[in-house]
Amino acid sequence: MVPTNYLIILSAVLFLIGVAGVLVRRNVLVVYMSIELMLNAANLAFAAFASAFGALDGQIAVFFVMTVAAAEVAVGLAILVTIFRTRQSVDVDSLHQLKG
Amino acid sequence: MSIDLLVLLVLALIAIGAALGMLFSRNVVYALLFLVLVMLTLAVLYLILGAPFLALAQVTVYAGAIMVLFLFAVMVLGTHSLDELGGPIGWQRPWAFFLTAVFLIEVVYAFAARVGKLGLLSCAEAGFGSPAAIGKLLFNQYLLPFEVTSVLLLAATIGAVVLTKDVLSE
Amino acid sequence: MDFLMNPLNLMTFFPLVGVAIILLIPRERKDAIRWTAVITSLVSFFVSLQMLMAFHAQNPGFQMVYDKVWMKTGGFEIHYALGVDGLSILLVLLTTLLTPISIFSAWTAIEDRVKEFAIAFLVMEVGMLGVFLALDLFTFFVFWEFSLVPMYFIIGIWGGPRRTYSAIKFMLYTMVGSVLMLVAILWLGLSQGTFSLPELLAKGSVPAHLQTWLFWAFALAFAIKVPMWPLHSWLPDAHVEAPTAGSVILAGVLLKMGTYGFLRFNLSLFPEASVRFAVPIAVLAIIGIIYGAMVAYAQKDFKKLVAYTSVSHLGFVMLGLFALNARGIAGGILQMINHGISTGALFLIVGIIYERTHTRDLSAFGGLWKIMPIYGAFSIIVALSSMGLPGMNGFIGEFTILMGAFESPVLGPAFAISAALGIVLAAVYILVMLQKVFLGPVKEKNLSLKDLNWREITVMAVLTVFIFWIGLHPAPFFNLMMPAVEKMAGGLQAAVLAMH
Amino acid sequence: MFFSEVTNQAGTFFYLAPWAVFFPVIGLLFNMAFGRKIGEKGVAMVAVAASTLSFVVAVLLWLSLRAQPEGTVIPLASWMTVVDVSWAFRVDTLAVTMMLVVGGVGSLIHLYAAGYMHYDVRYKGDPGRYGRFFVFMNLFIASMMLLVSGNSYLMLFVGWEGVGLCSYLLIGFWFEYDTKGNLSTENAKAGKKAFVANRIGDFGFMAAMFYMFTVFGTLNFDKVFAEVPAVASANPHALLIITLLLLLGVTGKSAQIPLYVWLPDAMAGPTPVSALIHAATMVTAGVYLVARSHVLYDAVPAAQHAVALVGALTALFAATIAVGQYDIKKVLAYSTISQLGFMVAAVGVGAYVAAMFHLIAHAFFKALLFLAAGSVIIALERAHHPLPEDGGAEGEHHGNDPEGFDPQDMRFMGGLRKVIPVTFWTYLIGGLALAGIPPLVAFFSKDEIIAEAKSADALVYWLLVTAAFLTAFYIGRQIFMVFFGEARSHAAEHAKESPWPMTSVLVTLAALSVAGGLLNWPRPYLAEWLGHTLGEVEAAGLNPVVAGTSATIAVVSLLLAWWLYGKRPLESAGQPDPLKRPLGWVFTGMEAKWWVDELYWAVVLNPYVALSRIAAAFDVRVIDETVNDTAWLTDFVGGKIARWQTGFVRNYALSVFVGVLLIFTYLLWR
Repeated sequence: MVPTNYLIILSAVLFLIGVAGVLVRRNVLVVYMSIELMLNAANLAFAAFASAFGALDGQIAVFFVMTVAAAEVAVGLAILVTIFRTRQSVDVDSLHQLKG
Repeated sequence: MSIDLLVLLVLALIAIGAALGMLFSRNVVYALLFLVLVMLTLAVLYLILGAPFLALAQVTVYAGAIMVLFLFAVMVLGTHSLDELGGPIGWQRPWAFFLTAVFLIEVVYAFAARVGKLGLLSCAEAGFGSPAAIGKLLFNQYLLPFEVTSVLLLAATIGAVVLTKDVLSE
Repeated sequence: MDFLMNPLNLMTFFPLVGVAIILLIPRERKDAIRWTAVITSLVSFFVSLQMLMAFHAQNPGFQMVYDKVWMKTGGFEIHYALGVDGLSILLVLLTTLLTPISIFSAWTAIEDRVKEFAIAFLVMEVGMLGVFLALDLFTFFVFWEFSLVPMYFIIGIWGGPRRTYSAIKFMLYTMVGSVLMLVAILWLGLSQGTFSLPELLAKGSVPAHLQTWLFWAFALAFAIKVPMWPLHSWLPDAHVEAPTAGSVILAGVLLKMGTYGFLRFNLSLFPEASVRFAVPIAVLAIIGIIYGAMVAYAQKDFKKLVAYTSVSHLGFVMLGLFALNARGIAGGILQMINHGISTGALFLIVGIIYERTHTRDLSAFGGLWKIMPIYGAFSIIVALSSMGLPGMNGFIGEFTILMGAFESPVLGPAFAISAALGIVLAAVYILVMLQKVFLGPVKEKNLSLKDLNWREITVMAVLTVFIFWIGLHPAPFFNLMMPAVEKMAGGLQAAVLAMH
Repeated sequence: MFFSEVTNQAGTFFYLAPWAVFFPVIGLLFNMAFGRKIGEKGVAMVAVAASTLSFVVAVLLWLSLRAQPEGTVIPLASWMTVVDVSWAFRVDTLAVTMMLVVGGVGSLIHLYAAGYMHYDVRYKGDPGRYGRFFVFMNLFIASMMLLVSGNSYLMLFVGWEGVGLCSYLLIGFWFEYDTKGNLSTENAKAGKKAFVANRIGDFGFMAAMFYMFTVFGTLNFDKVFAEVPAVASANPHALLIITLLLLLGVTGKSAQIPLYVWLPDAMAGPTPVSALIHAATMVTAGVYLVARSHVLYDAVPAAQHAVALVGALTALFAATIAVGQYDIKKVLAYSTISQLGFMVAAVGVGAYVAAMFHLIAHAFFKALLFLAAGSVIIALERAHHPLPEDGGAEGEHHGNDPEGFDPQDMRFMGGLRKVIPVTFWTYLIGGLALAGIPPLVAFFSKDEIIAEAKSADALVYWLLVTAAFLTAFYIGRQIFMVFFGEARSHAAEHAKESPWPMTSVLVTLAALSVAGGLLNWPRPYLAEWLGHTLGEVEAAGLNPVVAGTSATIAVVSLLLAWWLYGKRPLESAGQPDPLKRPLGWVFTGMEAKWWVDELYWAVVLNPYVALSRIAAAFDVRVIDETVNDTAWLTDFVGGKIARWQTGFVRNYALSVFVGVLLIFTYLLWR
């Protein structure tokens, strides 16, 4: 059998790769994908804990995360498409109005 | 080294490799494909972890539906490749990698050395994580969140349609 | 109905009725708006006269108290409480008198957004009256801040070229003080278990170490408002930029909120700290007197000159209050009224000539007495009252204050004598002002200036009546405040004796 | 006798005392309200009537006092309850003496001014200001009556400042001109100077009142005086301070060293003002104050000595300056200062009756001199540019007058005795009175002062004698320069005598100057009269040795003046003064008023102006700048911090990540 720690570490590694993606990539789609990757990494941890503790609630959580992720991706990509149409760029750095 | 561990390691390596591939590929489509690979690997892992329902959902929802959505988006936005090293905040890149690495080391250290054994994975009971078991839990204890989620999905659907109405009507 | 049966509530909130009516009047009908505002504030004035009738001068305590629980949280209650006593009644009357006068004086000066202007004034009257009447620390604070906002708009919208700068400066400067005061109010209220002023007074003195902190927290807020040297620099800017009516109210009433605060809170609640810090405060007051007079002398702008005289005059008020004896305090209160009347009138005088010539540069005038004899006569009366000529109001206040400071056990002759120098210097700047504006040869371009119209004469005549009334027969004014003042002075004297 | 009948029931007149103030107030209010409607004649009638009624009240009080010489106090209304002072009028012999002088001389001068101002407002081109003049004059009478009849120091102070105000308003009456009639702020500045100098004195007065109230617990005369013996033994130091502070007030109001500088400039006012306010009445208020406070001063010999010294020094100092002046009114102004010095010296040596005697005498002859001088000036003005009613065209100037003609400059006069005889004779009487020629009034009064000084203090005595010598000399110089010799300008040649309201007043005052000596000689009526209040009856006045000496001095001095100015009169306006050569720089000093004004400017005024400017700059550059800098600092720091807000989402994500990392690290290391 496998120690749960290993899966948690894997989850962390994937999550951090997702973080790195958000932090370093300029292409807005890739940023989005990185977010998905982070969600998946979290899911993996949930599933691992569910298995480790023999409780199904973790899996339920994963289920909800997936649903919400689906909704989020749908709306998020719609927003991206709209923004792209006005700005003609997929560069996140082209959006920097949010400053003091 | 048990066979399980070996499988896990292989899967883990594939997942990490694919994730890194996504991180570094300049082409969006490649990145997307790498992400699909990660998700499929995770689906396999779910199976190992005794969550067959999740594995299926992972394949259909993530690897299927969501990735298709991404593909549509790529179609609309095009596959521009940007100068990832430059940009107005190019200085952020090394810092981001460095900090991520630091965090990684801390996490690995934490879970490898500090937290202690969380126990072995066990899928002792038959039917653990089966659709029936999940369904029972979902429609009893988690009924309200479930319904709320459905409303959320409905709202997202409408939202997506409204937001892209101009695009579609062209 | 119970609420409105109390004259204090009725007087304080009646202006809001005017606001409601004005909101219904179309903005083009400017005269209707002006009349509504004047009449509403006059109603408040008459209600305040009714209050005066009902007031028992012999009673040193609070009268016509209206007290209802407002909020109840945790272990303490916040009340909505109003009441009047000898310390506040004159200031209330001053407020209800000056508000209609200043609205009246702005009749032709404000043509732009008359509706908003009238509303701002009426709302401000609510705030000012509330400040003088509040018997609960929280009620006080709410009204205190409440009166600030309309003034901000009055300066910021109807002001001169640098109005935005001045309005923001006024607002921020005052806020700095208010914030500290809020902290002090909370601290005081929580440590003593009540926010009610009568209860706090009945409870007796606050512990000494606490008094020091609270004293200075309150003092800072009030010192900014007074304004005491060196926290005065918002005043010239605010005055110069504010429209005439705004300046009148600012000098006439708003500054008194600061001195009243010292009287009502610092002296009443922290007598030991007041005794301990009377000397530093008095020193600042005297610096203010001399410094204000000197800086006023050097001004080239008519209105700025008048603004700096306020710094000087309010130094006298502060000196009187911190003489900590009955004469000093009584003189201080009377001088608040005097300053309201005289300096208010001086600002009207500046406004009248500004409206005609659109300049306030002293060198642009000269010999106006020849061209505008009625204006000149009123101006000279007001100016002389401001420099404390006997027979007029300023002298009564200043003399009583100096007398109080002279015999005060905490201050003494040195303070009174140095402050009396301020009277000499007052003569210097007032006479220079008179010379530059009213005497000397007439400038060519001023030859066609018109003398006062009936509205201006009315306003000036009302103020002049008070100038002479207080100057020749101040007894009624003193009688109103004396019992309360003596009670307070008794407490302070006890503190003085305990300290020495 | 009618008088005795009135006197027998005279007690009933005391209640009229407040009306001495009320009548002029009514007059001024009436003229303020209706002055434009009733015309010049109406205004003058109202004002003269008001002033005369006030005088009548004083006369009635005098009659009443003859029956009840101890006097009384008439309370009117409450006033400063906080210091226990109310409006109350004091009727005693001292007050009523002053009231008689003020009312009498005041009424005469009102009458004179009714004629004088008719011309003056026309020469100055603003006939509408006629009414204003009489409003101020009535206000002055009211204030002065208040001053002398007040029953407390505080009430006295009201009048004290009130007359100062009138002085200010009347000096600056022609505020748009200078004394020569050119557009300028000079007159206004002279008024300001007077008021400020008075204020400095008033500062002393106020401080004295504070001290007095603290020591005595009251400001009412009777109570203060009753306490003096007790205080004198318990706290002599306090008494000294109070009296010296009062002396500061005296130096301001009565134009003594060091505050005398305002009085010469005060001659910018119309001549009746100079006569009434700046010679006869207001400036004597200081003398009155000391006389009124005699109980205090008697208790403090040191203060008395200081008063006497100040007075004597002023008497001499001002007399030297008077010798070097050319302006007819300036000479009289310095003469006034000098004579006030005599009076102050007199009260200083305790010769209150002599001081009051000289005060009255001075009111007569100095008013006379000023009014006559005014008559001279008007006469020259009328000849210089005649009014239409004198047969001249509007604004016409005579080209025949020398360059820089000034109707007040004695160098442009000469020979006037022929063209304006009434003025000349009255002037001569006034001048001789001033010089102390027997039997004119000042001979008696001045001799009393000098005699008392001789017995009190040698230094004061010699100063006063020297001053008396100079007095006779400068008035002789003036008379010879103005009235003798030949006319040195066209105007002086064609001068016209003034109309009857003016000359009749001159004659009346001349008569008073001649007969005034009877007041205290041969019977010391005045001494007995004032003794009821001042509590002493001095030995009847005439010390033959002193009288002989001073009469001789006066005659010798006049002869010297004749030898210098009368024997060989000036021939043209430009000729230097004959004293200039023999005296050299001393005379230059006299001409330049010993540079005292310049000294004050350099030592006090310029530094104050500079200091004010520095304070104003300090206010803007330091105090306000500190506030603005605080605001700037907040803005600056905010700006710096705001740059962290780059607007880049990734950047914000990084900050979030850093935060997470820090928290995680903390948890790990805890």
